[in-house]
Amino acid sequence: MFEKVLIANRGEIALRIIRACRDLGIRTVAVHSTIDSEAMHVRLADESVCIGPPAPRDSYLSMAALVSAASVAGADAIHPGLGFLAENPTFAQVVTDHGFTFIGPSPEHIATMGDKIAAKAAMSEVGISPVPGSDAAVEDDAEAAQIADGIGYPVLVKAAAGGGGRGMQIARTPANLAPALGLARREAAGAFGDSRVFIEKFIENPRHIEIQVLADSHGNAIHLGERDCSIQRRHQKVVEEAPSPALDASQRAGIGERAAAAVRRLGYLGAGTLEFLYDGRDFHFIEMNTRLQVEHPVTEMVTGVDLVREQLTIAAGGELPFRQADVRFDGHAIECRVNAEDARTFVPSPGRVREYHPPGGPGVRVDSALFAGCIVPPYYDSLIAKLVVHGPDRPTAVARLARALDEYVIVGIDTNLDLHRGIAADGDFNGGAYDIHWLERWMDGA
Amino acid sequence: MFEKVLIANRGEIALRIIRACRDLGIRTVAVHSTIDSEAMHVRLADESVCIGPPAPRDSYLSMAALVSAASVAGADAIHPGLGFLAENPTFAQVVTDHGFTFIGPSPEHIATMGDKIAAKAAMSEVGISPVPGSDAAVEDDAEAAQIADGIGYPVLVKAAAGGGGRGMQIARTPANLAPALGLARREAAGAFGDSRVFIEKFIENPRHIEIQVLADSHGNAIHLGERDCSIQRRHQKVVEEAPSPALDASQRAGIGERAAAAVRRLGYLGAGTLEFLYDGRDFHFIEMNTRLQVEHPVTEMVTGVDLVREQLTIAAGGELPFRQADVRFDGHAIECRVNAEDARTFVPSPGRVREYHPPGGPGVRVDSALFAGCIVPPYYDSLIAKLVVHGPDRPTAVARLARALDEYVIVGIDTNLDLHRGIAADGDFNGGAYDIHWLERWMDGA
Amino acid sequence: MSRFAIDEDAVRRLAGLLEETGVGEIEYRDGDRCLRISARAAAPAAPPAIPAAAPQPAPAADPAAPPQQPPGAAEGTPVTAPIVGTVYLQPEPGQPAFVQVGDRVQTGQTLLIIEAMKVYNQIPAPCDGVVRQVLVSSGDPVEYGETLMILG
Amino acid sequence: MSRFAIDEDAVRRLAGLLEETGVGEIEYRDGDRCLRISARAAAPAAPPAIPAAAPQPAPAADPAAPPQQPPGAAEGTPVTAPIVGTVYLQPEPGQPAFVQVGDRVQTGQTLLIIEAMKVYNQIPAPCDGVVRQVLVSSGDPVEYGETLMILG
Repeated sequence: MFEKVLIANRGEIALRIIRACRDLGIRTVAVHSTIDSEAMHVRLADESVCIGPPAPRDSYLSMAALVSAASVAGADAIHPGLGFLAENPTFAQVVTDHGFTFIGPSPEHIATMGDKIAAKAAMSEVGISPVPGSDAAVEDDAEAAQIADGIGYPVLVKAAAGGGGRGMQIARTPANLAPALGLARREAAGAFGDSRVFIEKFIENPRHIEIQVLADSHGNAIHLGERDCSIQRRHQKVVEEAPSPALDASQRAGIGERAAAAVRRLGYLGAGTLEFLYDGRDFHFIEMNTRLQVEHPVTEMVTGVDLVREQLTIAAGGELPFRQADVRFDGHAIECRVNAEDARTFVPSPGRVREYHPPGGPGVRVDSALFAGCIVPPYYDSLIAKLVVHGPDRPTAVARLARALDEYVIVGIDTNLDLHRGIAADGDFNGGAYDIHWLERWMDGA
Repeated sequence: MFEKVLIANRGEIALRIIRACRDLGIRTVAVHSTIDSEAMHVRLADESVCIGPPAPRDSYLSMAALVSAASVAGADAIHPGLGFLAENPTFAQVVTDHGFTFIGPSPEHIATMGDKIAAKAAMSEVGISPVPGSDAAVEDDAEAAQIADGIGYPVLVKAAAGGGGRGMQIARTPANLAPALGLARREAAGAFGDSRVFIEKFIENPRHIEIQVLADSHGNAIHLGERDCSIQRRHQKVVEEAPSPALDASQRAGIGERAAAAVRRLGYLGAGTLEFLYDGRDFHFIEMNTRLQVEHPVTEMVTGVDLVREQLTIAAGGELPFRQADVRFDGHAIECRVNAEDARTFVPSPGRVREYHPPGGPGVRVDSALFAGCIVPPYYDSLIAKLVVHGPDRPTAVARLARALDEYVIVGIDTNLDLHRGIAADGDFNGGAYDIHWLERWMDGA
Repeated sequence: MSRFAIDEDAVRRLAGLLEETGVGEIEYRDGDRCLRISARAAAPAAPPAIPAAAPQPAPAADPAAPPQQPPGAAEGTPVTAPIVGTVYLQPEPGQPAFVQVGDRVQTGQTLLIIEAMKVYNQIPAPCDGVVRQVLVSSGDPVEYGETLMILG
Repeated sequence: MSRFAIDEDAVRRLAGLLEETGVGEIEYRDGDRCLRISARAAAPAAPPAIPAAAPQPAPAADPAAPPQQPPGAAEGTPVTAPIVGTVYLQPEPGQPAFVQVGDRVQTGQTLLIIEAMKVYNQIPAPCDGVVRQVLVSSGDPVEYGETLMILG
């Protein structure tokens, strides 16, 4: 196992990784920008290195600063966390080239999965069906029309380099296709510097179901079941749960085993997530994330598996300490993403946290780098805490969620805790009856 | 199920019960003395009633005030928590006589188990062997000598009405017996107003092992395994864990099933704990607690059973929702009792908590009524928080304990967090090698 | 330019009046002269916000109304509940109340009854005086320490 | 425009009165002149103790020494590290240092090198001056923002 790991991240995810390292007796090196010098991840690490000014480009996104920090601290591995450089294949390569272990998959797998078209092709080869559509970027409008006719309207025009909902346009009829292509290309060029677009079947009211996989270097690849992340706003996940209210054990085993088999055939290493749109019958692959997910704790709560610990074990060349048959799904877990933002307008709300009191008691886990008196800087993601609850069944988990949300006190900055309280009290949510458009409809109606 | 439950207690245990009620949708009534009017259990209950001045005798121990509060609040049941009136059979009777449900066993069972001699007799009848010794109070020194000769020295002379280590004397040889009897009688008369004493075999270096049982009114009685509470100081438990490092699954099943069968034969109702001294071969019954235990969370963490929820279910006449065969023991849990006291001198340290930051992350549960700015009054128990950790195995649980203890911040009052940090780092503790005298030896040597 | 002619005595007197009256600001204007005195802002002594921000108990149902001092309570002697229970102003239903507003009462005279656990506890006047206010009605639940009447 | 004619004595007297009376503000107006004196806001509340009480990182190993201002740093111009890395005071081992204490340097002149990711970054003097202090040695790891030298 590693002696010392540098965590190339900040906030709650840096803390999460520090905790896993401490549980394994691994020394930790936190990196921080000048504004984060008092942050919790700095306080709880064994060592810390200031790597630059607040702007992410000059600190948490600076490969030179991160690798140099690892050198001077004498770390033997770098965990990228999530966000920042976690899915940057160049970073994974640079880390490796400088003699450190990158805690994540190979640069090649990161690169393949980072390109939506390449990812779909790679997954098709290993038995995972993507959303029906073009196999590659569409060259011209005529080819696009032919493909759209083949899969049937409505269709979605998407940027090959896309993400976060940008460069995405719906064409409901043939007449709308040409304008949709033009708009998507323009958005894609502006947002990603890459105007390539492709076409997919538009699935009307799907759920977002994703499968967590783990694969080691000894040929073991397993799945840890699904997470239902359908409660989204503008393609941003807000609430996640496991298991999905829409799946039964045999559906879980079916898609899970296909996902595990796929990563095994790919020779993938580490933790990963295959994301699907589920139309109530079929799972349509949309993308694979080659890193830890924000919502990984719900999987940890129902399986008892510490995903960060397993990432470390795998990266160190170890073998997964369990097999698929050992994985049990126990009870129900729900996570709320607590953001520093206005609960209604979603305007970010950085500032000083004056009072902080997290909830406690049975079935409650809080992952947060907040403390009374800390600063939430305006430079970074607005996610400030993850409230995760577990119960023997979904109704108990939902009741615990409502209870824990009522106990949570964050004073000094605006948060979306009230949005979560509203969701937890909602009848549709209590019934598990939602799709990826539910939250936006609910907010329009509220 | 009940509509509204009054919680006749304060502090973290009141909060624990409020949380279970909220999870079940039951309204809660907190009671409080004047000094507790801002306490967390008051804040988180649906309603609250001030029942008297700070002195426990006039508030939390006042049956009239508690029953009257239940009347004016319109509660249908009273949960006594632990400590205060939780094991007072008169209170259970008064509550019932006034038309409320007492959330606990019958007054008769409470009374029987409250008398150490009667408890041993009752348990003997249902197949649980007490520590060898006199079946009843010893009348005179000659009878005592005869009994002591029969069981063999060393022997322990104990007060029939005893508890907390008072009225207890060791006689290592026949010559010491008469003085030990005299001292124990005098202590017992002074402490309990009852000079009756009995004789037990003194077991040299046992572990304190206790079995958690649950019994409903439909004839179901099950056990939830053991807790090892050997880490004690002056007969006060300090750290508890489940499972015990000294037992294997077949020993667990053996003593557990005997305990469950015993309470089934007794017709016992609710949650209870049978305490044993374990000499490495035999389990010697010492007493039964007819209430929730401080250390109940370790059992909850390894079984996933919410003990307070089941107490409520059983008291409402419901059936346990699982059978013995459904109970699984999963991983390892450890609890630290965090007290407001000097870590070395154990002098209580009431006062205002200026800063409070509980630990978080995977496998960590905190049950505490503290918050930044709250008052720890000098009138009540010094237990202010329970830190409970869970992991897939004991080494992981111990690592998480150390990690969580390092994250815990309580400023403004002294606490025994440093004592716990010392224990968590100790080699004997890490090896699970300790008995009920270990902590005192360790502290003498430290 | 002429110098300010500071009337120190006027400042001191206004400051004294500010203190005495407890107001926040006094502005004194006389022709084109004006003197304004403001109270110092209270020390921030921010009480911990957690309490205020923590979920508050639902508006207490009748049974659990928090003890409150009525307006003007400072002017008389409050009679507070020595035990939680239910108030009765009459010895028995249909009979007249023990006392009414305006009655002169003597120390030890029963003012009302609090029933707790089926026991009727007579609550005596703590001093001689006149009943200024009756703050509870028969059947009201009261907490320990809640003000029941004001004697003056 | 004419200059302000400040009546210092009037200010002092009102400030004395403010202190003496304990009020928050005095405004004195006389014709078109006005003098207003306010009390200073109470000292800010103590900084939260959590930071200080939270488990501190273990005494940073050499690599991670926190950036510190040396005593007397305020007296000169600090030269800080623009990047985390390893310091070298000489162009190559065995050669003399770029500069030594007492040397006069010109803006832009190389003072030392920081190696980061195998790249040797020359750190130039930010201003003309004399090297007052050299706070690092060859081979020392430095953080972003850490003070390397003081020019005076």
